[in-house]
Amino acid sequence: MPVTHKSTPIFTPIFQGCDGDVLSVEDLHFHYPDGHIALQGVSLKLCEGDKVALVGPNGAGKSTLMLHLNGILTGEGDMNIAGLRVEPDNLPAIRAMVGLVFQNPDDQLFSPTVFEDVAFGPLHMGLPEDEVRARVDEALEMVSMCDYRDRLSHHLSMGEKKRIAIATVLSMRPQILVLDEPSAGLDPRARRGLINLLRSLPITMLVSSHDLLMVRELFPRMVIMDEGQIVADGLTVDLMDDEALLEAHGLEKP
Amino acid sequence: MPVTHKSTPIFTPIFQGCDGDVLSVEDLHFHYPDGHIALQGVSLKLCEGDKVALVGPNGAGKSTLMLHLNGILTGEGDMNIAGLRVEPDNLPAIRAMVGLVFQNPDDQLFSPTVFEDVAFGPLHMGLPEDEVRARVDEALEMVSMCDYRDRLSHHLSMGEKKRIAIATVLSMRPQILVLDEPSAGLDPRARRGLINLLRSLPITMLVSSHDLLMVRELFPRMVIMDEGQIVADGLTVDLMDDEALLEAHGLEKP
Amino acid sequence: MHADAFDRFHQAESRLHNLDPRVKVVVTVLFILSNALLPDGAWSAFGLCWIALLGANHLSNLGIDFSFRRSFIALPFALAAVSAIFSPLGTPLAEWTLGPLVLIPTDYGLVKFGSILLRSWLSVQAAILLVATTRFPDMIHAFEHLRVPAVLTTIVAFLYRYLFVLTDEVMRLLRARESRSATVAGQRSGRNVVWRARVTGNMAGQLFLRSYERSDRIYNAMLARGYSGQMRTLNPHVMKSSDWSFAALSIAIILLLQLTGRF
Amino acid sequence: MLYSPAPLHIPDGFLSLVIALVFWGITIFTVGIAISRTNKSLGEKQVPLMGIMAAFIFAAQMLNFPVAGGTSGHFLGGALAAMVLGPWAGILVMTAVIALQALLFQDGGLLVMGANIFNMGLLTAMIGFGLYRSVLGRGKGVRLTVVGVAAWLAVVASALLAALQLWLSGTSRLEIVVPAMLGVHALIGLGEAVITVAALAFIERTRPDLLDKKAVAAKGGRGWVYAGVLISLLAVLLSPLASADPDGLERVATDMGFLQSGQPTPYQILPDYTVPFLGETALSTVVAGVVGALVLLGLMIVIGQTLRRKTS
Ligand SMILES: Nc1ncnc2c1ncn2[C@@H]1O[C@H](COP(=O)(O)OP(=O)(O)OP(=O)(O)O)[C@@H](O)[C@H]1O
Ligand SMILES: Nc1ncnc2c1ncn2[C@@H]1O[C@H](COP(=O)(O)OP(=O)(O)OP(=O)(O)O)[C@@H](O)[C@H]1O
Ligand SMILES: [Mg+2]
Ligand SMILES: [Mg+2]
Repeated sequence: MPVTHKSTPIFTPIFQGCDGDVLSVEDLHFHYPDGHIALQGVSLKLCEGDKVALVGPNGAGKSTLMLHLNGILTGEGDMNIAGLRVEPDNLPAIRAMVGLVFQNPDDQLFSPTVFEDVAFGPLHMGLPEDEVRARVDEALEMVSMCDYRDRLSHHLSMGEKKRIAIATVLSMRPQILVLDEPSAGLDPRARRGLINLLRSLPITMLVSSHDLLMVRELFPRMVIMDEGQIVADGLTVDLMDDEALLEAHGLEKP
Repeated sequence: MPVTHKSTPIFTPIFQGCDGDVLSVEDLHFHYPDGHIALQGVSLKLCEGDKVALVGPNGAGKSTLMLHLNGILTGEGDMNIAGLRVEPDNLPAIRAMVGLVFQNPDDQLFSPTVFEDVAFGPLHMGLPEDEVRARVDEALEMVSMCDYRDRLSHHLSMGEKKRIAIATVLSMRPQILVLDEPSAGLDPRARRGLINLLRSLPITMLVSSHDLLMVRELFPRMVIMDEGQIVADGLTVDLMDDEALLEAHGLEKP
Repeated sequence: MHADAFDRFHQAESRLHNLDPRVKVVVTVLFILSNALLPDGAWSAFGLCWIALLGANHLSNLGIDFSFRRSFIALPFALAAVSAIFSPLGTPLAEWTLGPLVLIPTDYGLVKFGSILLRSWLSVQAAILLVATTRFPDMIHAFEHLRVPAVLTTIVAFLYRYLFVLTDEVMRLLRARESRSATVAGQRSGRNVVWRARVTGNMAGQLFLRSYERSDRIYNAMLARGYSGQMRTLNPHVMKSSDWSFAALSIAIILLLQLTGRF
Repeated sequence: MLYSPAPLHIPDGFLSLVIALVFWGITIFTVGIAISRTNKSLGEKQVPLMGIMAAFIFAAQMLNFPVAGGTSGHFLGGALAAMVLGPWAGILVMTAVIALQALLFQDGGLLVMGANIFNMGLLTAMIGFGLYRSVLGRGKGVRLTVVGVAAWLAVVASALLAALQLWLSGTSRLEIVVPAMLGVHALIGLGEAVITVAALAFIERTRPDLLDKKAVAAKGGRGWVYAGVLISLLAVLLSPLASADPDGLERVATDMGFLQSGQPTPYQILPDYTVPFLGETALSTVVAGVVGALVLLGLMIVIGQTLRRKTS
């Protein structure tokens, strides 16, 4: 049964099965330097193995929330990742646990070759070379792109770039994968491949998307954001049926 | 009844209602300077008032074909726009007739203000100042963005940018509107607005898209491209039913 | 980054906002030139300059201390002028020994230093006011009217437009790098400086290629709308009589300032 | 905000009028040539290409990398722009960037913009492209080393020239400003060097067509090599002279008439109560400035001629 909020900033999570052992955000507020209020009291809990979709209209604050999850932005409120408070001292450790993949894979891939890009995280963590190589191979294996190890990222297709972008964070062995609109700009074939990939990854996941068809197919739980607040959090099947709710937040039943 | 081709480069148009009085492309071949063959024998006819969707997987050659329609790229083959052959002497006239809107509105909107951008086309057609101003107002009216005349382009949202991008070619009073993936990157609300806009424009249209839901809703006729060839051309309702065909070309029934 | 962070224009309804941008540009440049022409130690003239600026601030409806509050941008550069205090000319005022250096501040040097700072501070304020009351595209039009080669003004117009697009890209690149800059317990992280600089170089190369390819697409978009090598623009500005009188008044004031400074 | 370039942008008020005007003169002249040259070589495509490239340089200046103790290295980009776009386009691109920085951010003054463009656009183009052009077709190791050295030198030479301008304007004491500017920029230059090398290597790997020997040679003739090497040598010779023996440089400048020491108003062109441009000291300073400008103009014309012969 979905819980919907109109404007009460305090949110009662409905998934009480766990107490947010992987991620818990408590009453998070944030405004951008120019004064724009992007988050006003967001609370969210994720449990081990959860696969959660984050949906909402443009400007709802989805990307802003995601940037908080590994401390790139810091608002007011309480955040814990796998028991670690998100605060400056813990950031390097937290960044190893939260794998953040940006919407545009071009932002994620800044090295000339695929190998160098996937190796960036492990290298920066100071791992020894053998370990780095092993991690790169493992990550590329997971996204089925082993053959692309020495290719130039610049020349890959959009779908390939997305996969590599995911590999660049998998190589850090994150606890949680946070993906910002992974299916944007993909053609149906590449999109299908991505869906299969996400299904196969055995990892906690928070994914923002405008692609409600993918959400319905892949994510049992769905969180709706609008105007910097979480307005609904529940089972995807339930929320998708509530056309009035979807309509009210700029969404359309697929 | 859709006609599908496997690898015969010669294509028999099924829409015999007209003989391509607005646009006709005959056996068009093109390869990029690096040798990559992008078009291999494309034939297409458009009639006055046609609204046609161009679909196909990434790399099929949709954008390449569109760039030919107003002579930015020039391959081998015969092309006529409203009776004018596409050749260097006719280019200025043809560019006034074919309004090409690129996928990324940031590429299309290159002037600092909305007014300057919408005025760019008419100005380069050499129209007098009053006429230019009248055209700008008319075009902005058509996309319902009159209030945005003096705004700075970089302050617009994605959906607003798309509308202005369409206005930049409407101000040239084109005979045909050619849009490359207009709905990419829009949230559902903005996408809905775009669909309504496209429906309201009384003009011949060729639109490439990965958004088959929009195609089904808006375009009676659909052309499928793959690997530089047109592999099917027919009524959208018919082609959408042919799951095997869609599947074979990286598409998915919506 | 949000585009607004770069926009220095402040929306308001005022005499100064409505003035023809040409007048604003010319008067600002003349004001800065006049500052440079004022002799060292012309304190009363500098004071009057500031009063003139306050008047302009008042006309802008942005608050009388608007340009003052924002005027400390050039301050760090003042360090470069500190050494002027120890000019070899003039009467020594003291003598400080600092290691191998013997520093002798002189009265001439102090006057020089003070004048440099004041000139710079006044000039910066004038520029701030210009930018705050003139939208950048209008400023570009002003330069077009003032016969700056069209190629240059168009390049600057493109630069202004894509500034926002590309700085956004850079911000996202930096964020992506930051979010993967992790450590694990017990490991020295971040490798060495050269590696980090090289990664940054890769980012620059990446950005270059994307920009280069974007310029191709923009060129295509221009071609599609009839561009044939000649940029055409409509110049929306017409000088009104109020613009002329403002210009005349300002030039008179600037001449007056010069006279005060010299006699 | 991230936008915080190295302190090379001189604000208004810090340069004397003569220096400011002399450098405006040289800059206008050179930019004029650059406009006609790029117009010919790039044709109608030059406007969008250079506009975007200017935006690229501006954005790339926001790229930073952690060095140590909370400080970070930055990128100026003049040398890289000249290497990949060619010297003339590089100059135009840097001109647009500097103009925008002055007009929008008050970063650098309007009256001194000529000097700023000269320091950060012209000088970096000469050194960057000149040295790069001299090793075209050599092995990768040699090439990239020279690219790094050129990028470092470009930054250091800009700083040196800015210091000299400040000194000639009477704003700073030579023995203080030169070591200070050189010290800071010798460090900044290291970051610049590594970034430029990496960026160039990146471009070479991904789009070799943009940087192959023919493409680069077409952008500027061998004249640039001479100019680049000459300026580099000058910078290398002048830096130690200026920092270790400032009195020596001062003497040279006095002998050449740049400075009139011992007189009460040595650095002003408009001494109190004299008619502009007729005072004795003013006249000599102006003459010195004009002579310097003529020498540089001559150099530029020679370069231009060489270029024209090469390309035709
Ligand atoms: N750097 C910034 N400075 C100021 N405001 C910003 C900035 N970035 C985003 N915003 C604003 O914050 C709000 C939330 O933006 P955010 O990007 O989080 O939305 P979103 O839900 O991810 O939207 P989308 O679906 O378009 O990606 C928006 O109103 C946006 O305009
Ligand atoms: N400038 C270029 N140089 C070389 N090859 C190119 C160039 N532009 C496109 N191609 C290639 O030509 C083919 C057709 O590209 P095109 O952009 O027309 O595809 P598309 O159907 O528009 O795909 P998408 O759905 O991704 O936009 C692709 O294989 C692409 O890699
Ligand atoms: Mg987002
Ligand atoms: Mg395309």
